[in-house]
Amino acid sequence: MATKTLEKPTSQQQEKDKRFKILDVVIKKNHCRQDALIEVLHKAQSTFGYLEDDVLLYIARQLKLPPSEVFGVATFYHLFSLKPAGAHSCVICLGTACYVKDSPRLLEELAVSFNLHPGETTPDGKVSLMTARCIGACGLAPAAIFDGKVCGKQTPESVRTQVQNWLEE
Amino acid sequence: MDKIRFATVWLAGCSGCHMSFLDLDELLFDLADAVEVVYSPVGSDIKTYPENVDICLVEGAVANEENLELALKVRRNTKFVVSFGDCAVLGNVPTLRNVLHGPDPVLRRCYVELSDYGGQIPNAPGIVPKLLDKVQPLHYYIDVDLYLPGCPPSADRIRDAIFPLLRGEKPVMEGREMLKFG
Amino acid sequence: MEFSELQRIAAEYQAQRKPIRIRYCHAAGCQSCGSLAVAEALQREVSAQGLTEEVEVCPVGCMRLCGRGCLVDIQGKLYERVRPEDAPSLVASIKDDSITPTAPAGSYDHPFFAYQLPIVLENCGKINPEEIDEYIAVGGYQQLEKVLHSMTPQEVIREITISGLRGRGGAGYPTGLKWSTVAKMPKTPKYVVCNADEGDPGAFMDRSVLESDPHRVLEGMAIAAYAVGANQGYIYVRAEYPLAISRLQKAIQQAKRREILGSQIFGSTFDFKIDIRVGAGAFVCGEETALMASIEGKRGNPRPRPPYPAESGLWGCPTLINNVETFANVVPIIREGGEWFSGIGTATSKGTKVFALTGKVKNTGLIEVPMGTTLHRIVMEMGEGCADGKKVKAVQTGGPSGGCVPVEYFDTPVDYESLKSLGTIMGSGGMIVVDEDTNMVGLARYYMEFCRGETCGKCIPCRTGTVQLYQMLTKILSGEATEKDLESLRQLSALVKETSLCGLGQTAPNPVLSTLRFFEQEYKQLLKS
Amino acid sequence: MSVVTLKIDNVDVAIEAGSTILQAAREAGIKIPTLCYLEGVSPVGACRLCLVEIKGSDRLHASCVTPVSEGMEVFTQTEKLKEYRKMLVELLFAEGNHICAFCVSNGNCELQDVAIEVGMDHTRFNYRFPERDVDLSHPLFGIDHNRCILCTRCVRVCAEIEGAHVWNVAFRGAAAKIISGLNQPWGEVSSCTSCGKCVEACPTGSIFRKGVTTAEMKKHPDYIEFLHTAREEHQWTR
Repeated sequence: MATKTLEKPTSQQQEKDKRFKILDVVIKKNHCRQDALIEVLHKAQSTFGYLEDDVLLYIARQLKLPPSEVFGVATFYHLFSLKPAGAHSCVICLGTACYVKDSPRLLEELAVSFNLHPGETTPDGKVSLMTARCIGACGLAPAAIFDGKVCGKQTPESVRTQVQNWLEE
Repeated sequence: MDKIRFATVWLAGCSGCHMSFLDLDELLFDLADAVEVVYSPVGSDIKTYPENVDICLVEGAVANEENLELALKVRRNTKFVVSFGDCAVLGNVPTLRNVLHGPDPVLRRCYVELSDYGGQIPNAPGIVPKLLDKVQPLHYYIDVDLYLPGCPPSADRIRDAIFPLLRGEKPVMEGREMLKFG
Repeated sequence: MEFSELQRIAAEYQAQRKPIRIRYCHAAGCQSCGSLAVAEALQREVSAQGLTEEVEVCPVGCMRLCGRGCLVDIQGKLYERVRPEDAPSLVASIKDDSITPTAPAGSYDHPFFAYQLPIVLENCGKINPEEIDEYIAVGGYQQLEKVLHSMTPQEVIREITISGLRGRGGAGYPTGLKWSTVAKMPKTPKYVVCNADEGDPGAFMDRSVLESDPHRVLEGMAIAAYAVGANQGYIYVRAEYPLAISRLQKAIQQAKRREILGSQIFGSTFDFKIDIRVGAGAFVCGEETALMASIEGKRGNPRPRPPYPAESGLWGCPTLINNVETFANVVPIIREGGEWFSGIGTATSKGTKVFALTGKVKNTGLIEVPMGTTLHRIVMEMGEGCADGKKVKAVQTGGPSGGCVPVEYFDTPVDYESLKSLGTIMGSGGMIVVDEDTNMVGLARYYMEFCRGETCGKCIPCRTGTVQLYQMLTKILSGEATEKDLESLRQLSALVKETSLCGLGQTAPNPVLSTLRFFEQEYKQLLKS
Repeated sequence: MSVVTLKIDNVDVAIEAGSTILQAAREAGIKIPTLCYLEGVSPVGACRLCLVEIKGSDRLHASCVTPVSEGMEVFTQTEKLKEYRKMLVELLFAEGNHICAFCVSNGNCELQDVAIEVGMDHTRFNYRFPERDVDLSHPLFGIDHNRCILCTRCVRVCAEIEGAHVWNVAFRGAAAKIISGLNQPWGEVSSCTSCGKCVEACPTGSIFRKGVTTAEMKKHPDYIEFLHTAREEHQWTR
């Protein structure tokens, strides 16, 4: 278990880090309401890329919530990550329509070709692989999301090519 | 009438259950009257598990290939198998190694990391049985006819479980006296 | 805002329209097939061919045949799989009949469309979802206006009750009864919540409705709020639907600007505000008590019911929770009357149901059919069976909470009760067709893997049972299992079903029980002899 | 105050309206097993051991959260319920690493007691052998996650009675875990008052007082009830 610093971020640090200000805007917009925790975490995730301890602690202070509660909520939801993500993201949909159209084979391909498994990032930090429960693009199964763009009717080859291109960037 | 062919087996356990069995003290005479001990680390010199055993108490979890082989043989050759003590019933202490992910880290920890100098993992073929990937309770591998928990089961509990068996009755396994683990 | 104002907006909007319209789908499915590039090419071509005066290229919502995107409609002619390079011939064909467009022509006479009865989807694929005036131009918000000025809340509830509408989220609870329960609660404030956390894998009806006709959901919610006496609404949308979220945001903003949401709506005393809450990736949040916990910013743990949300929901206040499709049914019911609605469908299931037809079926997409339509018609006629000549084996309804219906039972009319008697559920409307190649034990394990990953972990049977069930299914699939394991599978399934705290756990074993019921042979074949 | 009458296992019981079936059963001396229930903190209905059958309902109901109603007929010991309870306890044993033999709470453990009560002699399910840690960073207490059954009694007692909010559940499903603070070592959580209520509330040997060894840890969950009642009734002696 890693030791964690509990000092309140100093005003200097916050000035340096404009991102906390972005967070403040959302917090203020929600009038520091505790039920806005998930909204604030969404903002934090998109602003910082992932949820570091100091960010969670900052949110806990601003919303006047116990840190244990903030951590509990942040780890309940799949979309919040406590680890930094890769420069590119590849999400393979594992919804039922995709499943019956062989989406597990897409994952196998990435595991075999790049030793990349769901939830992992390549060692060079370039590509993160994730899975989705269903992205609602069932008509185009099997589907994947490359850097936020939904792409339908994928094959092991098409997915491999996409990841290969990113790795060679 | 032929005597009941009775056996006890010691797999991956501390032998505490067998010690508790010996705590039957003078009842051992009654037992001896009723049964013929055909295999037991504490009651017989026979080295191979015989055929046509009526009742067998199996102490310990299944941790290595030798344990597994013996357990399977016990099942084949025995009418009524008793899972004897927490290690056989639950896995208990021997299963602590399971969280280390497989036998290699366990052996390394044991024989190399904790050795004072020149540690090495024993590997003589045919002498040191291979560890199974995971330690499992007895019923993971074979069907069990009666579970007798306890670490160890007290002599009284052993008495209340096996003497009905000798009379051909199923013991009543209920309540704190008969069922408490640990 | 008054009624005359609505009419003026509608008239002005109509007057601005050009006589010839090229409609292209810009819902998520077609967008991912590049519909935006197609639209650009079409627009370019319209200018190049000098038709800007009379032809306009209109973005519209879902055109339903999602598997053949991009879909484009030119004056009632449907084109499939349109690519940007098809634009010149498509535009040219408007003026010159002799030109055959390069894109494949589709047909609205095809059974896929012909058997549909669009009530919920009546505007989908017809109007631009990002433009409130288009919604108003097709009569939008008139029902809200009517309700506020000429109906009492009780009358609204009566109309909904007469219609026989049942919850479209899956369980089929009578909507009128739910509304009247909330309306009768003395405690205030009250809340109206729209459950748009469409989590069933293989279902995308709600997403399509939100992306194609968001205002209809807002109007339905506002009518509901008036009926039950709520002034605040929440739409809980899953974060996986970014396009639906942005369209809802836009719709709410536009409605506020038009003073259709806010204070004293249509000059009445009724105030209503809607906020969006975005989920963060948790299937269990589709369960109403978990959803409410999530709206309150907490872990999405379900809690025991009673008390039901109608009595004690958000922040302990009476809360009406309905699903997207349920709210989308409100406007036509108010417009045409409850009697009209109850004339559609079967004795116990009224109206239509939207299904997402996917999997190993030739025509994938969104369909809306009257309740009581047979599975045969849906899968074999509208969907035309499997694409590659394979035999259809079964259809899975209700997602991870549902079960499969084998092809022998395809003459079953689809309604709440018939599906239940077959051991599955209506669910939210996902229909996944599987063919003869699909291993049903593997499918059951797929769903168990899903539930194992989605259980919140609060109650023992669901948290630990789903893991054990998954392991048992894996053992069976690996060929290591015996008859005894099959028995354990049944026992544990019964335990998880009967003892779990919430709907997720209570229905998690359904795919196992259902495949065991209809495809036991497939399990038996995998057993060790 | 109105009173309702109901039948529990064919015994007539009269109790204040608004009470739960569990309260009614306890008042009538009928024992229903529980694990997550703790008098003095809010019920969560999570362990499902207290499920009962109610005549006229095809569902099972958690008695700790189901209010009594007039004329209700409750059955607490049907064959089905007994079998389900046994399976639930077996599932718990298979889930964690419960090794009674050297547990501080051996002999004073509610999980062990419940196992005896439901007649569990082994578990039919495969053991999961999860890798879990032990946190001994607190100067007075320790938490061994191997023995945790996620009943959340510690979470609730810390939040609702002590008001310190040290504990919560993090992650979800099979990965769910009790955490302190920001998933920090317990000893570093500044809001912990070292009051020890979580120690008393914990039904197993998961949270314990340092310095105790096998079978030495005695727990007093009724202490929580006492604190709760004391506050309500201003009676500060037991």
